[in-house]
Amino acid sequence: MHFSFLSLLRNAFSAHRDWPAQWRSPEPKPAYDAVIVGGGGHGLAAAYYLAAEFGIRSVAVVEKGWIGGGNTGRNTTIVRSNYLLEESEALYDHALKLWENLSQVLNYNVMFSPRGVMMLAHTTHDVQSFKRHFHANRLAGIDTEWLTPEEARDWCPGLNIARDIRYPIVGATLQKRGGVARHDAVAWGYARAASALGVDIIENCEVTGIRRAADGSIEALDTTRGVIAAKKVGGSAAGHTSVVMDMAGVRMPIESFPLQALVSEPLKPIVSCVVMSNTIHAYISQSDKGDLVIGAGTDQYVSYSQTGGMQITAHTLDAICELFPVLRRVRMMRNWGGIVDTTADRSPILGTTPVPGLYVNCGWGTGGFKATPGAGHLLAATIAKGEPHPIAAPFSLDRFARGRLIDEAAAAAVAH
Amino acid sequence: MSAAFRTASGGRIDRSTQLAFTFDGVHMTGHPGDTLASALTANGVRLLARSFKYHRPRGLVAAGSEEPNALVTVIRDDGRTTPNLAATTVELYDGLVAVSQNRWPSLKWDVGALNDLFSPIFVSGFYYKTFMWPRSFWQKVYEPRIRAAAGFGEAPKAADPDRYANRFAHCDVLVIGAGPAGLAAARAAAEAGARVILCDENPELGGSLLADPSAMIDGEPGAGWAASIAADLAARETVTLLTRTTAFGYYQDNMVGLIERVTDHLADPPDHLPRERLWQVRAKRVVIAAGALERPLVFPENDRPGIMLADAARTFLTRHGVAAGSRAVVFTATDSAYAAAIEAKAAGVSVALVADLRREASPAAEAARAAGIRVDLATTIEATSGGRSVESVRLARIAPNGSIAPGETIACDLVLHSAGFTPTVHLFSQSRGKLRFDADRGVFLPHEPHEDVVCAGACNGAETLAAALGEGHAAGAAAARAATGVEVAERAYEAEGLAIEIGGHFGEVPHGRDASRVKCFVDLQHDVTAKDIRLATREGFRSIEHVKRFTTTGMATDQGKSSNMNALAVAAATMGLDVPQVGLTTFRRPYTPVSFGAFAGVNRGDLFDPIRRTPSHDAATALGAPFEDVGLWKRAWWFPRDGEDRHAAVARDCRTVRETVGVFDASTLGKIEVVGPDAAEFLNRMYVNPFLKLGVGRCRYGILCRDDGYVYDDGVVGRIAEDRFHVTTTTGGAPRVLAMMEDYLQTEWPELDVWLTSTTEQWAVVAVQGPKAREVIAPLVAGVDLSSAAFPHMSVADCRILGLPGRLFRVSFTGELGYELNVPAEYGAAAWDAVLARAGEVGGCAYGTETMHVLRAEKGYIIVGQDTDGTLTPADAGLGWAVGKSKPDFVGKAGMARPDLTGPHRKEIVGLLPDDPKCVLDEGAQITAEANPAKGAHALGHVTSAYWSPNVGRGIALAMVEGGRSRMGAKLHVPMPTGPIAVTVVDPVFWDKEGKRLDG
Amino acid sequence: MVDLAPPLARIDAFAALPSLAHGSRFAATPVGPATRFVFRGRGPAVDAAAAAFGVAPPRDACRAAEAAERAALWLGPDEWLLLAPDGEGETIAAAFREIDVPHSLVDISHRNAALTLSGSEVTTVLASGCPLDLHLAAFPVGMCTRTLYAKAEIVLWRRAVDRFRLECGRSFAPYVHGVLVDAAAEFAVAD
Amino acid sequence: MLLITCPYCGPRPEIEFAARGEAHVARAAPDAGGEAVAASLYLRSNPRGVIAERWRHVAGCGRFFNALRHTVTDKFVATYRVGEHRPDLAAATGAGEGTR
Ligand SMILES: Cc1cc2nc3c(=O)[nH]c(=O)nc-3n(C[C@H](O)[C@H](O)[C@H](O)COP(=O)(O)OP(=O)(O)OC[C@H]3O[C@@H](n4cnc5c(N)ncnc54)[C@H](O)[C@@H]3O)c2cc1C
Ligand SMILES: NC(=O)c1ccc[n+]([C@@H]2O[C@H](COP(=O)([O-])OP(=O)(O)OC[C@H]3O[C@@H](n4cnc5c(N)ncnc54)[C@H](O)[C@@H]3O)[C@@H](O)[C@H]2O)c1
Ligand SMILES: Cc1cc2nc3c(=O)[nH]c(=O)nc-3n(C[C@H](O)[C@H](O)[C@H](O)COP(=O)(O)O)c2cc1C
Ligand SMILES: [Zn+2]
Repeated sequence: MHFSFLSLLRNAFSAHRDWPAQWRSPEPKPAYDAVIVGGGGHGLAAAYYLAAEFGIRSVAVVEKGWIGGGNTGRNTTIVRSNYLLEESEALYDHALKLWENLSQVLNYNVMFSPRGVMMLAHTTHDVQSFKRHFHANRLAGIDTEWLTPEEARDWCPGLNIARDIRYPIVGATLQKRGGVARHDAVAWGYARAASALGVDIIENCEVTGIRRAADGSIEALDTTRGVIAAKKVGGSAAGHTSVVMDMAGVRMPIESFPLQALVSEPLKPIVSCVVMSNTIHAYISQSDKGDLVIGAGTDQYVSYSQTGGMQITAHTLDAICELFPVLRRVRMMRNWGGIVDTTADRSPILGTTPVPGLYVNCGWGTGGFKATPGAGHLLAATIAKGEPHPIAAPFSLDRFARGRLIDEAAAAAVAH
Repeated sequence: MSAAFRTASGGRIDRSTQLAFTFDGVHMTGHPGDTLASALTANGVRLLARSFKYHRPRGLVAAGSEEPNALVTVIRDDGRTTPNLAATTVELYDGLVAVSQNRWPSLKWDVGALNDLFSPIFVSGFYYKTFMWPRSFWQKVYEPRIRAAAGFGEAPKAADPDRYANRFAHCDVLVIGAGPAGLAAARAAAEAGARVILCDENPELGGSLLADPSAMIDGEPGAGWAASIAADLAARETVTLLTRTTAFGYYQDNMVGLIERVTDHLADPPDHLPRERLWQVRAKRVVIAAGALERPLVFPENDRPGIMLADAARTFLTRHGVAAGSRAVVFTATDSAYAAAIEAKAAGVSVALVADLRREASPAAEAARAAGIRVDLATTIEATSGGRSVESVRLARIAPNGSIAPGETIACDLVLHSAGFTPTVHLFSQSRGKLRFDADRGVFLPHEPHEDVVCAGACNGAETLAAALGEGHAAGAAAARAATGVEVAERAYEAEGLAIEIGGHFGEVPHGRDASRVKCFVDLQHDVTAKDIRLATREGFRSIEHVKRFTTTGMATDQGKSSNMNALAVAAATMGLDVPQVGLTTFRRPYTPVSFGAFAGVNRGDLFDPIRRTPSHDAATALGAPFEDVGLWKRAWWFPRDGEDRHAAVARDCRTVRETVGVFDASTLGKIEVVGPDAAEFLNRMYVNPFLKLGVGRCRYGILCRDDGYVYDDGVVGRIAEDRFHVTTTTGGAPRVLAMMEDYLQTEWPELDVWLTSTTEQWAVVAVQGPKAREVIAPLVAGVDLSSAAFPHMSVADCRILGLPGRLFRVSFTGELGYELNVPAEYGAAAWDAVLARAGEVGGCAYGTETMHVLRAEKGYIIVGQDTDGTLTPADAGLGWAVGKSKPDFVGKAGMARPDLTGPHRKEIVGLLPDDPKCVLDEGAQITAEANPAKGAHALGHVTSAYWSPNVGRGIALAMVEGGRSRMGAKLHVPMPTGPIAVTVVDPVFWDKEGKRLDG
Repeated sequence: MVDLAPPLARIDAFAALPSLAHGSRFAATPVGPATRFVFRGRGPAVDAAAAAFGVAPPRDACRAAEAAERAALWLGPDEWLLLAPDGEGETIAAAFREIDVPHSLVDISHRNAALTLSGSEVTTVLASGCPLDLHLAAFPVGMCTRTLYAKAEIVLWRRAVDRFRLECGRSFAPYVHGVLVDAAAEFAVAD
Repeated sequence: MLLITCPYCGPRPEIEFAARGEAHVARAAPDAGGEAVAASLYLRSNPRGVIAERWRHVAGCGRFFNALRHTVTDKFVATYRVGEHRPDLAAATGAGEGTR
């Protein structure tokens, strides 16, 4: 059923009794042309684009829990594309362009809200690094502006721009096209659209083994819901990538860390855009519902526990209170963790693997929500064509051995 | 307003003292021992809030921290304004000012209530289906309105001036909750001599005993027993009692976060006390005795003010001396609510009837009948009426076959309801303990612990007081035994009092209304109804996690404390599944909300991060220098003289250094003393440079890579003796370089006889640079021949400086003749003054980091982290000469040999000269082959450093450029918003290319 | 050499800060100038150090040994902090020069600054920023260790039931002092 | 905040420690080539299970040491000094749990 105000109104008269399930929940078929492992935003998007754009309709997404229950459902939803390196600019701006029409394309309001992403500079080094972003982005046609502290405060009232604080704000970049989106809706919207095109979305189905044919290529998946044969498999399991890829004998340059986030109680509008500070480690935005959505840092050790230490939360909130001293009395309502898959250069891995027919999309670490439509699209293209999409090509698995790292963090100490 | 609903006697309030307060500007009074909720109730105020989505009028539901509706803002002043406080948790103090939230223009007349009219459209998740066209309207029209309507309280207008404290604590046994179970546990553990911490979120210890006049323990009234146990515990040195303290988070390895509200209950908080204190408790064992929470019944229109939990009404009555209404209907699914009915009647509230969902009369029902209360069995409520208060309910009779017959309408101003109790398993679940489903009672109970924790009392399923006490004692004794090895004797408590019923009814009650249209609220704060939950499952949201996120049930400030089990039951029933098949959503911290300020604690203002200052800091301040943050350090930036701006000051200083002499504080550079017979071998393996042959008294510029082959840090290394080196690092890099060296030493080469000691702070370092440097320092230094022959560039010597044991380097980061005087840091300020005075005599000056940057850039000296960025090899940085290629191994050797780390495409550091000599490039600006590159054109590199060079007399720059060194003389372009700037690639040395000036 | 009169001023990082004393409940007193060395070595070097220094570096983890105003604090299995009165540096260094087994001795007299913390509430104040259990049973008199106080690394040495010595890097002194002032504020008011 | 047993100092709070990644990863030989360098620098077992990892008691004795820890429960199974052999897991846990 098409979603619109009219259909909503029509259904109001029948007390909403007639809405169908947003996506089908079929039993797994014995075989598919392509199976995506992982029903996060990336995996669902990949399935959607395989069907919608590349004409591959025998597709399943297998998800060990409920779709969107991984990092897609637990991230701070910051979307931006003002990365530093050309490879990353191309990648994230590809995604950002898809975000801009996503609600209409999917016929699902994913509440993409380009309210601006502001990144604060506190030191001379920050200024140098942010100016580098500013110039690089301008060259790439990405809308990054440089703001004085006063302009930053005008754009986001409440920001503490006093000069005599420990780390005064000395400037900021702003990407107005950046913003936030409703994370759950992204997963659901892709699932609904993909399902409508014939993609099977199979929840509560954990991949437990990967079978390879005599020639080494992909043959089938062992799952908790039986064996599923697949001509091609796309691994898109985020934090669990090492575990899944290990089933195919592929060792990954990845470590999984807990990353925490928290929300405050709902408040009337107070933080008008996304504010990030890498120097003092905090990022904050306000959701449509009114709660402040705040990202913390990763814990220091590998973990699959989806929790983390209090010191991490405390460190984030002290930074938030420095940026917004009016928020000290505001309270944390819920705090959770996700498992982020990080690579050595903090850039994703998207492409082929040594196993024929096995493709991988991972390593998005603390910043892959913003890439969701783009990553899904590029993974779909790569699976469909059997070779990396040009935008994805630099993000190959073999870049580590060659030394062609795409190291945003080293280049600028900037994440997210 | 008079306190018309205050009972004549009873309660734990101090009736002799009146406290004045206002709510939405209306003046009222209450007593010590009141909460804002009880005081408002006493004054007959029942409309306290508006709901989130439909702005429906709302009153109190609960008496404790689980309250979903009654959120208020408490105002002391602009900075001390606290939004979203549950009125049930706000202790009354004289002069308290509270206001309602989320309403306009007033709580009574709220325009937002129009939303309720659109509620047939505004069902859960409706926003995913609409607001998509026209596209631009989402951002411009729809979203701003949604945002303005959403949210509850407003954040304060001014910064919060209050202090927040932190306390790390350790104990053998932490007991959470001080009801009968918790008190018995703490007592048992304390008797074993264990170090005990007992916390409770309430101002008084006793938990449910405080609201149960019928409780008798060992012959003593329950509240009195609680008081005497509390007194006994308080008298013990090994016990810490914390009231107003919520255990909010269970972290790994038995670390529990507590939040203590120290002053919020005081009318005039004294300055010396923090507002709140965060406790980080590491306990050997934890006993959770958090009790149970009453669950609301889910019936049509169950959200009107005056419809509240039976146990809450009891608490208001017995604890605060407040009758929540004058004519009550009690609606129950268990025996638990009968006590409320009987007590209310005894207090003079007329009780119209008890409607019991069950068919059979229980002894409790008989007792109520005996007390003269009408009891209707197999009866449900299927409608309520009223605006700002409930006015009537319509009963319906449930026939044995399940059919519903409408019954009479009963006027009332109070509906007390109870579905039964849910054990408070939040913290146990947070601790990652596994729950089990008790199918008989329909609740989840603590099962397999993950941490060293036990649960006792109602949170563990105990229903009677005796059971709670018994479990508490056993848990306390077991915890103490495990933590200390001491046995505690068994103890049998004689106890009677109110029992609660764990379990009861779950989900929507039977009623005769159209279930697809009538509003039976499950999550009151978020306006989530049973039909919303059914809609979610219909739309395919079958996981309870999906149901939660689609409907937002359980996502409000109460985190579904009283609603989650009902939501789960509705979802399970709709899908025809058993409750355990559907499962619970994850319990997350915090148990109740915790202020940001409490986490931040002392980490604010100047104490946000340590501020490290060098010994010359005060002197620089006196000279008017601004400071630059470098790592944790403050470094003098430039030294302005009479009214000079930055540019003028830097230009003058740059010239002075080259013409005469300048004095610079280099104390922040990291210093490591590397000592031992294998010191040279160690450095030889760490650095890319060879070190074995460095002579004693000589220095070398060293480059440190990581094993990936990229430049990590740099610095001068001086050989003090055969077995002793003085290593310097960058300011920001000091700690990580030392850590990295320790890593290799301890884990790769433990066989080496060498040790590392940080001496960064041992030495204050005064750099003296310029042609007159020798002249300046000569009279200050003894024990070293300063002649170039005896002490050439890159020399080091221990000597006496200003009469102190010092270490003199002849090094230069300016290209001029230069020395660095290391003196013991406690004399650093004096040494700085003395050297600066000497320099002043020959026309020298002090200079700061900005001048240092210009001078080094004139010489093409790079700054690691500015001109390099973690992606450059030594060769890229123009430092290939330094790499000891014949060394068998060094850190980074294998890494830098990878195919893509060599070759013509690498970025290399070069100099740039803008065609316009007056132009100073922007640091970070991109470099392109074409003047007007197309959008998305490839950048060849970027400007890493750019300054006005007063000595060269033009703008100069350093840059990372692809294949840079092969482009010498090439014209490139720096596209700027104002237009392209043409530049020429040049050698990065702009000044004294032959390096003659190093000799003075 | 220039004539150095008057002698150069010597500034102890804690002495330069306002004094902090709340009666018998809490006081923080600057230790003032002192001789400090980091001694590192293993096995025979440790025995030799005992002879050279006059106090045997403890082999037990987190323990200090003391004699005649000199103390050796265990900081790690091959690392000790040697403390002595101001002015004894040269003598000690000379004695260690006689040791012919590999070891390292580095003068850090000026690297650190120290406070004596005392009073009935001393552990309460320290617990505001120190994550260790300071209960006498867990942190007895004579125990010493490197640890944290808020965001500063410190060395903490218990000298008596209610007396500690705290050492930190000299540039951290104002920070440590500031956190102590904040934590002790509660005890500024008499009971 | 984890409680970590330093093999030298005993149980201490996590904030005194720095985690330093997987243990028992050999440095690549100087002429090992790109694949070996990448394996040594980047490839990690990242198990969902027991991991051998390196820690340093920075704000304590300063020592590096190794630990076995379960990455799902976050519970330490053992800590041991540099140079000591990785403890036998079956012996350490009483169960024969694999690393993955
Ligand atoms: C706290 C936090 C904050 C963040 N903030 C931001 C931010 O502001 N902006 C941003 O851009 N990014 C952010 N991120 C990162 C972002 O969330 C992720 O990069 C992104 O969501 C990854 O999407 P995904 O679809 O690849 O992974 P997921 O959503 O994690 O999906 C992977 C799915 O694979 C499933 N799976 C795993 N193993 C198996 C198996 N064996 N069989 C079947 N299924 C399996 C999982 O259950 C999961 O659902 C944040 C992450 C966290 C944790
Ligand atoms: N609501 C009730 O639980 C209730 C009502 C009537 C009678 N009773 C009787 O009391 C017995 C139960 O006694 P009990 O001791 O198990 O429960 P209790 O309710 O008497 O005490 C629990 C205490 O823990 C506190 N608490 C809960 N979570 C907390 C947290 N996170 N941090 C700090 N404090 C927290 C509560 O505020 C309460 O004071 C029952 O068996 C029954 O006989 C209980
Ligand atoms: C952007 C965003 C906003 C959220 N807002 C809320 C909220 O308002 N209330 C709430 O209880 N949880 C909120 N959550 C947290 C979720 O309830 C949940 O904790 C998170 O999805 C992780 O799942 P888990 O806690 O079930 O593991 C939010 C999460 C995200 C990512
Ligand atoms: Zn240790």
